[in-house]
Amino acid sequence: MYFAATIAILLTMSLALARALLGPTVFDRVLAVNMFGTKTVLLLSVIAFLYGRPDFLDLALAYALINFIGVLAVLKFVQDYMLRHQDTDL
Amino acid sequence: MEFLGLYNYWVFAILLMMGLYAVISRANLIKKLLGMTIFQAAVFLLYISMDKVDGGTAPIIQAGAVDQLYSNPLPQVLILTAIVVGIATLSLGLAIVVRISETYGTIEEDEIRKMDEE
Amino acid sequence: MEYAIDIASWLLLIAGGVFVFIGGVGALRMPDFYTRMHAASLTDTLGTILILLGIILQAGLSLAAIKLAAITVFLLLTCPTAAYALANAARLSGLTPEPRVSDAEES
Amino acid sequence: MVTLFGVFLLTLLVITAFGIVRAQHLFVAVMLSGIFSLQMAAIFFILDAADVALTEAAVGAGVATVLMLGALALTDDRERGPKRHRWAPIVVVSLTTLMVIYATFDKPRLGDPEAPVHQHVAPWYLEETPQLIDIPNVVTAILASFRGYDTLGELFVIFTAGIGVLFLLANPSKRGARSLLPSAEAEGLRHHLVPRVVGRLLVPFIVLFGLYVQFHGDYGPGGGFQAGALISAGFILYALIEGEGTALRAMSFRVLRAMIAGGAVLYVGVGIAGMLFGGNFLDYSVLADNPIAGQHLGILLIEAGVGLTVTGTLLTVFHAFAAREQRR
Repeated sequence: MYFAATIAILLTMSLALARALLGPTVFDRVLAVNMFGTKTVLLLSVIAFLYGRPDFLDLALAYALINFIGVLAVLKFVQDYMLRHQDTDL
Repeated sequence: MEFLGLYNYWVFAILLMMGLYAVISRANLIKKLLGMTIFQAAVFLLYISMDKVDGGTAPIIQAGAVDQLYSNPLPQVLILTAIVVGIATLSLGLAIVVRISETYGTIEEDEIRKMDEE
Repeated sequence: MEYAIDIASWLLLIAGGVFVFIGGVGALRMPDFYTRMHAASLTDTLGTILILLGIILQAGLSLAAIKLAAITVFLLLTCPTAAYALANAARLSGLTPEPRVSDAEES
Repeated sequence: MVTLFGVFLLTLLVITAFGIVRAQHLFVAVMLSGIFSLQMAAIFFILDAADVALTEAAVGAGVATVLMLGALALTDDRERGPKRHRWAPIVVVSLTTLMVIYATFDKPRLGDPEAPVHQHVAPWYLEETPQLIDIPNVVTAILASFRGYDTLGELFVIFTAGIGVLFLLANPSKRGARSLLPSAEAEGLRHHLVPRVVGRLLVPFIVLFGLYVQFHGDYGPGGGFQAGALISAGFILYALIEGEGTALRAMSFRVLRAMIAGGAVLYVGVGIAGMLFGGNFLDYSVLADNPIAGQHLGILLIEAGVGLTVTGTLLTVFHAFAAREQRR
């Protein structure tokens, strides 16, 4: 049954990747990165149990803690960008 | 599944050459650095693929487990340090690109070369 | 009792998988950025909780269960924050929630 | 079955790499390389390399994207120049790919226990670690003790890179007129309430988890490299939500420089202490009453040194980029 969950997660990952490659706006791609991050947390947790080594949940924990820093950095980047080039789009 | 036994190495070859392509054919310096990270990742993949043993598990010895197979720890040690060294060298490269951009106003290689010739 | 827990955790895992997948389809198929984000972030949260709860039931009372609970809590905190930051960034850059904008500029 | 998952992820990896190489917009390429790093971590984990996966997670999620965005903010986010079709690189690259793939047919298949790589020193490490060093994580044992010289070298590469970035970016730029930007930039994301509240809540947990990874590295996946990346991710989060100035008041450049140098000095110092006690350079067995306790002490100190230098370097680099951004 772990397999069913893993397959669902992997399929969702490929959908997110499709969104990342298709765009069209840059924010769609950031959204895809964020989705992919959550899916990676899930995948790592499920596979840790699939392998029977639940002590490896540290990895999923690390991603759960720091994965959103990238999106915050994007917010700051966009904020500074808009201040600097007020006329152009990203 | 026998024919998939070399799949990791094929992916390694393709990634390696994609990274190389980005480095040699793109004029943008940041794009070159991104190509370098892909190249690096391909090498990491090669090493980590070699550590896998059928029926093995990560080389953290479990108390009480008898006759447990473990994957090869040596490539893992080499790649673990290489990842952090990779980010350090990447940041050095980015710093150089930033300085180039401040001096020349561009990060396109051909434009920089043109300015140098003038 | 064992069976009950097993069945409950399988059900949670499958339900979580379904929700996660629906979220993925929504993120791919919805017409513009803000609706896509809506689809992705909402189902993400629910599917994540369901899957992690399913694994917690399998883990029983152990260190792993506590770690999984911590992962759930942190994801519950960080996912909406990321969604907030992303929506804010998109709004700042002048992307308005109208269906036409998304296909206006291919970047 | 898990092998098939690996194959699926590897295919996604190739597609992502293709996207990175093709993307014209550098911001998009950076985002795609974030996905690339996530996939790499998952693949490392599937291939039984938990320590490596943790390193990739800590570096890729917390630091790499932030650094790349910092550099993009200082340069240009579009790839310019005429789009020429140059055939020579494509031909060269395709031919080389085919040659490398042809070479792989001589390699043992994935997971073959008889592969030459598993016959040489690896079994010795796995057998002797419980007797000689007595910690469960063989990767940490090799990293810090058996191959301590290697790690020393790697540490000095990181050290040198940090110094290099400081040399390149710490002095004011030529066009460095004080910026006319409103102060919102200097304040980071202060006026965004949600990230600020959540971020302030999470920073202690991230640093705590980093310390756990640092000191639990003997027993589970972890060690100085991962912990350094995690802790610096925590401080980078703090700098993002509270602004550069506040973060630098909490941990100034002076402290960071002391951390970079102090970590390296600690590592070399442990090595020299071994010599003074009558052993070889980086031989920890003589550091305590019995060899195993000495090994434990040595590994603890060495990992602490690695953690200090990595944290210091990554944070220095981040602050160097961010400070230059404000000076523009």
